[in-house]
Amino acid sequence: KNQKSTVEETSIEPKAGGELVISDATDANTLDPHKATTAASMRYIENMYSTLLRYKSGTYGELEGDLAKEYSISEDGKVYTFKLHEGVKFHNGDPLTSKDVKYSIERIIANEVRAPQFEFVEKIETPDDHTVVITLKQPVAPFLTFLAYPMNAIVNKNVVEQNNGSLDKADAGSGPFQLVEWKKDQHLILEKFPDYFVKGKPYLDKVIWKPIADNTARTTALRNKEIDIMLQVEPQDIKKLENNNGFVVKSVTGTFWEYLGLNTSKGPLANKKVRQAIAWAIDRESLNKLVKFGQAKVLTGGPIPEGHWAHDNSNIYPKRDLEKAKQLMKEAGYEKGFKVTLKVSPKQDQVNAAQIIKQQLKEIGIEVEVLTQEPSIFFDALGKKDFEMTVVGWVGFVDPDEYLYNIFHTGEIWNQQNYSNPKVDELLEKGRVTIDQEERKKIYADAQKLIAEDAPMVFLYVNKQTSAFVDSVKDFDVNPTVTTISLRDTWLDR
Amino acid sequence: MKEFWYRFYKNKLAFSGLIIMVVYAILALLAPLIAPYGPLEMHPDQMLSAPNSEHIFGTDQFGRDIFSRIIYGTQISLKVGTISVGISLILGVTMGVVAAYYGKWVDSLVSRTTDVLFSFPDILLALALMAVLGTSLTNVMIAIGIVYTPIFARLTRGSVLSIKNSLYVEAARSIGVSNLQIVLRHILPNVMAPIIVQATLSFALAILTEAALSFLGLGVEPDTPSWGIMLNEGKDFMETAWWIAVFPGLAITLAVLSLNVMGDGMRDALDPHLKDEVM
Amino acid sequence: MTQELIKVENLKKYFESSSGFISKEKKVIKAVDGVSFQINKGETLGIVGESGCGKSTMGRMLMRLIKPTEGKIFFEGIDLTALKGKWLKEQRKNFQMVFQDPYASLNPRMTVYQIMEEPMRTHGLYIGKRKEKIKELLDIVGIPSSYMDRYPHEFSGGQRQRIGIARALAVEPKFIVADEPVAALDVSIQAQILNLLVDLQKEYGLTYLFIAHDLSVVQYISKRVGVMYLGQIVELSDSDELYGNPLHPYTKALFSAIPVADPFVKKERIQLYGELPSPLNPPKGCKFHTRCPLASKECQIKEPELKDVGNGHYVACHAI
Amino acid sequence: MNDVVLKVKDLKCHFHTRKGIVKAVDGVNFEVKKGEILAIVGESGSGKSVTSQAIMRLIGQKNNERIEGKIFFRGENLLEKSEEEMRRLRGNRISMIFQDPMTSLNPAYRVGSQIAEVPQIHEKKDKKSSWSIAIDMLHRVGIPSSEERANDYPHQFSGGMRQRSVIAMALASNPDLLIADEPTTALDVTIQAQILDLMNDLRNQMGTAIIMITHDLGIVAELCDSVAVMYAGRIVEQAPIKELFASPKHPYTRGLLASLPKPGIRERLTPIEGQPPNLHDVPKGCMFAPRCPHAHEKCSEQPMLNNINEHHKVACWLEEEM
Amino acid sequence: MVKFILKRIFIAIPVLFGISIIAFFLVRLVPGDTVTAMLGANYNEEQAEVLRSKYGLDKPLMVQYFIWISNVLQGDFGESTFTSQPVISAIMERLPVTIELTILSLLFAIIIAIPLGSIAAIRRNTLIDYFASFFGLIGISIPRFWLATIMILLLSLKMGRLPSGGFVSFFEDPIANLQCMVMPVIAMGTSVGAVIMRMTRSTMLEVIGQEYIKMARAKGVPNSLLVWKHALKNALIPVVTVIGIQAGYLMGGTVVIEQIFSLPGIGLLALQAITNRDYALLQGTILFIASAFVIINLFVDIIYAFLDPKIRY
Ligand SMILES: Nc1ncnc2c1ncn2[C@@H]1O[C@H](COP(=O)(O)OP(=O)(O)OP(=O)(O)O)[C@@H](O)[C@H]1O
Ligand SMILES: Nc1ncnc2c1ncn2[C@@H]1O[C@H](COP(=O)(O)OP(=O)(O)OP(=O)(O)O)[C@@H](O)[C@H]1O
Ligand SMILES: [Mg+2]
Ligand SMILES: [Mg+2]
Ligand code: NI
Repeated sequence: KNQKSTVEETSIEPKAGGELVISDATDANTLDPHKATTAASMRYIENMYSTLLRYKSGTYGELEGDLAKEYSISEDGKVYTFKLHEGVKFHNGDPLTSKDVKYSIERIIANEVRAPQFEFVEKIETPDDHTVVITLKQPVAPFLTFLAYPMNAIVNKNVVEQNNGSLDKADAGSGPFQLVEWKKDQHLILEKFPDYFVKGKPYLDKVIWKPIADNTARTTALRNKEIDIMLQVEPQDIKKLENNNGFVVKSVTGTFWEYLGLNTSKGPLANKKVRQAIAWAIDRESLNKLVKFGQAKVLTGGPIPEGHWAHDNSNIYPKRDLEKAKQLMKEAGYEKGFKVTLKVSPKQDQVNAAQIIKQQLKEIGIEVEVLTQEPSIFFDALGKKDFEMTVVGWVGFVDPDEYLYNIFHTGEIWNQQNYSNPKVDELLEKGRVTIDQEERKKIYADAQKLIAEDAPMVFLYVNKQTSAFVDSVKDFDVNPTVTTISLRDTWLDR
Repeated sequence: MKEFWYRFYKNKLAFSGLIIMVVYAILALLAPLIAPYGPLEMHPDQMLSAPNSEHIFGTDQFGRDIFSRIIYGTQISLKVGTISVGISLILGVTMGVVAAYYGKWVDSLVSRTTDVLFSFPDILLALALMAVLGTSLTNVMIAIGIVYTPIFARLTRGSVLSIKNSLYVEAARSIGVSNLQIVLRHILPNVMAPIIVQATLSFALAILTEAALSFLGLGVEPDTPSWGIMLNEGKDFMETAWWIAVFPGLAITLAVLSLNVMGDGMRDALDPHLKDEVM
Repeated sequence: MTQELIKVENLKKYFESSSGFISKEKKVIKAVDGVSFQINKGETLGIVGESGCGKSTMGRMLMRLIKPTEGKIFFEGIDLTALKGKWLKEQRKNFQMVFQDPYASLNPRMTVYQIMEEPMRTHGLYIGKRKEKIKELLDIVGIPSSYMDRYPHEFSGGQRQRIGIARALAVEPKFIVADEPVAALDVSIQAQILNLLVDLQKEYGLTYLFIAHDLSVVQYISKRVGVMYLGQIVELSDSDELYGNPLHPYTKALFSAIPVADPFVKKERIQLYGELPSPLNPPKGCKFHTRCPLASKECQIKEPELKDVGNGHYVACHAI
Repeated sequence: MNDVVLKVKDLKCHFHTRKGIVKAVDGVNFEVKKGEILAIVGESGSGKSVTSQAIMRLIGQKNNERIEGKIFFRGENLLEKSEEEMRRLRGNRISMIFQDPMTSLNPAYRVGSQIAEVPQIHEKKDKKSSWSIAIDMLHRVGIPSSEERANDYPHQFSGGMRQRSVIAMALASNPDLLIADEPTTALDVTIQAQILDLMNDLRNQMGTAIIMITHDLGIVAELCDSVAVMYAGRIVEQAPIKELFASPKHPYTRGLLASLPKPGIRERLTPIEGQPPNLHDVPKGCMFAPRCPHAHEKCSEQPMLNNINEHHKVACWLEEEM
Repeated sequence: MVKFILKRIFIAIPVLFGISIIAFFLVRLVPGDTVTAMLGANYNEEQAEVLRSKYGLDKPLMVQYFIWISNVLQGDFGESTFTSQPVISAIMERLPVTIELTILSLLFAIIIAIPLGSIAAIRRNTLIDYFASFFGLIGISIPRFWLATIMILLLSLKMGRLPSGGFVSFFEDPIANLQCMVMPVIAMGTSVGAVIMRMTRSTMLEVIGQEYIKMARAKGVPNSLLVWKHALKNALIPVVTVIGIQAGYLMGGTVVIEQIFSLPGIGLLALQAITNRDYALLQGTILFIASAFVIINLFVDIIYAFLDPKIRY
């Protein structure tokens, strides 16, 4: 079915016009690209703003120019030169120039939220209105990826100033759609920006975003055709929607992977053998089946999923092996098992996984007590490393560095498991400054192997990224990175 | 008292409510004997199977037997009901008696405090308390207990105020009976009727509140077979696997219903106006 | 010869109604406003008056159920108003009350035995032989002692009133305040209770303060009778003297208003106009002047004193 | 002037309760003439109120209430009338006053409008003229400054004023028959006297027939023309007032009169011993027999209410034998 | 009357004060603080300190409370730490939705409950009485969120008549507005209606047993007038109190219902504020909801006074 609709999409000429209603589970907190942290905010922002580069539709991790017509990188990987498209206009009619690019990057750094991505920027120069030269202190391998990140958007300085520095509810963008109205928790209305610099795009006249939190309500809304696109389809609803005529359900392996985190600081879990025993004792297939209805992709090695260039296909834990697990427990001196607590936030899938893990670990003598905690308390506890086990997830996004560095490098803030392996540290540091992709691929493959063997986390699976839509929606790309910028190319066959 | 039981017994609806609650209590006590499976026992190969001879209420997402979980859930719900109502009963009745009996500023203080607590909608207050206390069965019971305290305080205060000036209390005072004795022997036994009725109703509310808290993810530990949690888990399967939500839903509704008819029946049985009427 | 048991001096009770929450003006109900009398041992003093004139309030003050605002109550020479706590409890044995409403004055959740035992337990009396004593008391008031384990609602009004009397007798009091004890009863039962009270008085030398609004009952049972109006005693005298020769215009009107159960007697009725004034703001001067057929200027200004007109007949009226 | 307004024949009112049938009224006969005041006396629970409410057909609607017999009001049997016909009579030709003035007025409406409702309903008068009738009625029952007081709510009235308002309501349509069920029991003697005078005037001026229900023999003696003594759902004696007081025949009537304290006499009262019967299980035969000092074998049979002279009837075997 | 209202207002003041104390300290007792929640990925002590002093969170609690309450008294509820929006405007934005939902649910409940309760009382032990009792019991026994989900499946999905959720302002499109209110209103109103119905039934039963109703019947008042004029007004007096209490509960109940039906109201805001540890917003919403309850009940008392002349005069 999916194939069929893809074939159709390519064979017909796009039609302009129409109004599209799209629904996400939650609403954004802010429209300010440089402050936003949630995916919901990102989806609004990426349709309102342009970035220097962008992800290529239908790929995972490949980039193409957006505002940048072309770009070059110096030999040493420290100087980036971007040529901008000419005649680009902001929604208020102001021209977009290299000054705005410089201003935006400086604003990102000032706003702190994503400052670390630009911490090695030495200077930004604007030799003319359409040229930007960024000089780094040292090579940063994922730098282009960072620039393509939808929330590292180019904003209009004037608008920022008009709004006293806050873009929470304002539109300072130059993207395909412009803001009409945002009523929090009700709707966000975007309309076509007629002066969008890519001629002929977007096709849609209007896009309406509606947050619907309740799952039943959301699928019902789609099936009643109150909405055209539903993002983030839950695994259990996939079958249900596929069985309906007139809808397309499209899935790709995403970047959101879930794991069983093991705090390596203290107790039995500090023992590598115990952690490995746990890794062997977990039945990922069964978890996938029960929790995700078989819709997720089981992780038997490192966390970077199939389809990503940095995926490592060494099967370290190919199948559950209780014998091995028990053996390892015995070697570690915990033949009789022990008790641990497992903290989890009220996210239903993770709560479910925790319950099953509890049952699975019982078989090697580990008694797990599951504690659900209200999200902010939970994340607070994780940050303070105040947990023994946890089931939680991580959005890897695009570059392998984003996948691994912050969570596995010694001492990094998100290294909640308190994991430390000098060899891994070395590899991760190296991967950061290596520009050549082939070389990086090897580095990250090694790192993933080491990490999987050390098992500070038991990688469970990568979730699919699934959207469902009415079949008259064409050229809507379901991207692993959860972006929806393809709305720029989407059209309605009505 | 005999009269009361007789009239209660005659009220078929209320009496069947009592019977149902007794059955629930038996189920709770004998759960391990009655339930065919363990409440946590998973059968991955039988996930989401519809009611059949092996699993008469079907299974849930993990292949756990719904019937068994409901039976074990009875333990939880009755425990939540009993203990949280117990807490509010003890706190509320004490507050009410003290306020009404001592009057003056004590009364003002207690009354205003109950007014304040009363002003917070039950779910919201329970939610905030759960956030403070952290999720666990004990905390659910404490939170619900606190939330329903003001009702009992008000009710008790009102009843005590009306009885405080009754002639028989005056008679006891004229004899020289001490305040404590008056409260214990004369006032409490005579205000218990409306309080007991309220207790059955609050019991029902407590079950519902636990369910709502679990629905919002702030209830008991996640694999506890609480009716509320089961309901919440089943909510998303309402269409594909209705049995997951429907059976615990029915269990809740039936329990709440029974408690309510019991409460109503008790009220009627205690009401002297209805004494001589035909049934 | 006759010994004084109770002496009341200038007794007052003002109730403050606290409705003046914002405006600080407090409303005062002068329920009892300066009453003095004494009762001799073994005697019955009857009190009559219209509803709301303060009869019950006075009775409750004598019982020390409420604290007088002013004035003194002497019981066998002891000032009850000065007593507190243990001392008061000790004295409570000596005076008891029988209430108007036999339906409301017995705790519906206690058996007759429990009701009767409570005063004994409170005062630590008859330890070990309470049951016999209760039987004896029930016998005296004419309730079969086999009914000891029944609840009040299983008895008729007259029987309940007997239980109430038995309870009062349980501590062997010297003085009983009977607040309209027969008002809720049928005529045929009323006579039974009145007989019982009279018998008890004879047998135990009890002293009664008998409150009622049925004048013939008061006349029958009391040696002396006081007539109350708006918190004050307006006339107080030997009962036969009072009934034969009422002096106060209010007493006269009151007596003339009572229907006599004899169709052959036709009597002149003194019509009283207007309603009983509210005790919240009673009239100045003589409180009766608003309804009095004899009212003069003086009555509006000056409050009359209760003065002896001979034969122990006291009247508070300027016209006498 | 001798026309009969109300004639009650063999009236029975039974209540079916769980404990059995309560024969609250069990075969009652009497009649009231124009301008006559008939007293019905009797102890609490003897069926006085049930009788009066049966005449008004205020009971008999529920399925546990059974009314039998005949009630002729100006020749028409009320028990055969439809509810709507009955409604048009109530408050119009037959009025009733209840015992408790504190609860007989609707607390939520002005006194005046509650009285004005009567002409509004029965004579289809408009609001304004009804209101002036109400004021007039209040004035006639002796409420001072009735124009203003008509605007008051019941709780602003004293007990006596409330009872007078209830009477005003009952009289607003000049009824042929007024049933007063213990209209003064809750009132003070001085107020009671005013009310009794009011009723006496009414009878004298309008010729209204009145049934006065009471247990106060004083009221009976002072106000009424004839009297019916009820005991446990039956009339045991009926006579003109003077005759009854002069020569009571039934032992119960005698007992009643004897148990009243007499002015100036301090001798021991002679009460009727025992308690009134429990209507759930009434004794067979004469109801009064268990308390009767003269009871003998014959009393196990029910005595009939027989005339001993033209006006005096009594239901007792003793009289039968004489 | 004026005196009565003033008195009620005077009583409300300490209650509101108590509410503010509980709203404030309860929020502060909740573990995890706004700054950690805000910084999220970028948490570090220094920044946290900066933010804490920016929001005055480094001061002692009592001081914070007094600053907050004195600002509140001047109409300044502070700013949401998450959206930097003034709390008062966030609340005002959402208020219409919650108010509409509450009022419609209440109206729905009252329109069903009062006639049904009255008729059930008059026709005691008849089919309609049994039906009413059944409705009353089911209504209070069914969890709201369960009813809501079932309704979405039945009314919206299977019948396709009603939108499954979302909100359209009444001023934009009245019909669409009412359509999207139908299910939430039923979900909220049913239990409230059940409670009001039961109350109406029992007070009505009590009232029709009163002497003055008998008196009115003896006066020849027709049955319809007897019920709807003489009895109902008196029966309504206690019912009004219950309605007040229920109105308050309804505002709280919106937490669940707004979530399910994606209605942008106060309840949803409160829930988000709890998750985000958005102190100012949470304090604001809690204070607001609880005060609304107090104010509603103040109005109820005034209505009460209108119904009950004993209070009015
Ligand atoms: N606790 C109280 N608070 C305020 N006022 C009171 C209180 N008790 C009695 N009163 C008032 O005091 C006055 C006298 O009341 P009391 O009960 O003594 O009258 P009474 O003569 O016994 O009347 P009745 O014949 O009706 O029993 C009344 O106006 C009454 O309203
Ligand atoms: N609806 C009813 N159901 C059952 N029994 C009733 C009902 N109404 C009255 N009775 C009984 O009928 C008997 C007569 O009652 P009724 O009210 O006529 O007495 P009464 O003579 O008016 O007494 P009182 O002087 O106390 O008013 C009583 O025993 C009463 O309990
Ligand atoms: Mg009194
Ligand atoms: Mg009666
Ligand atoms: Ni019955």
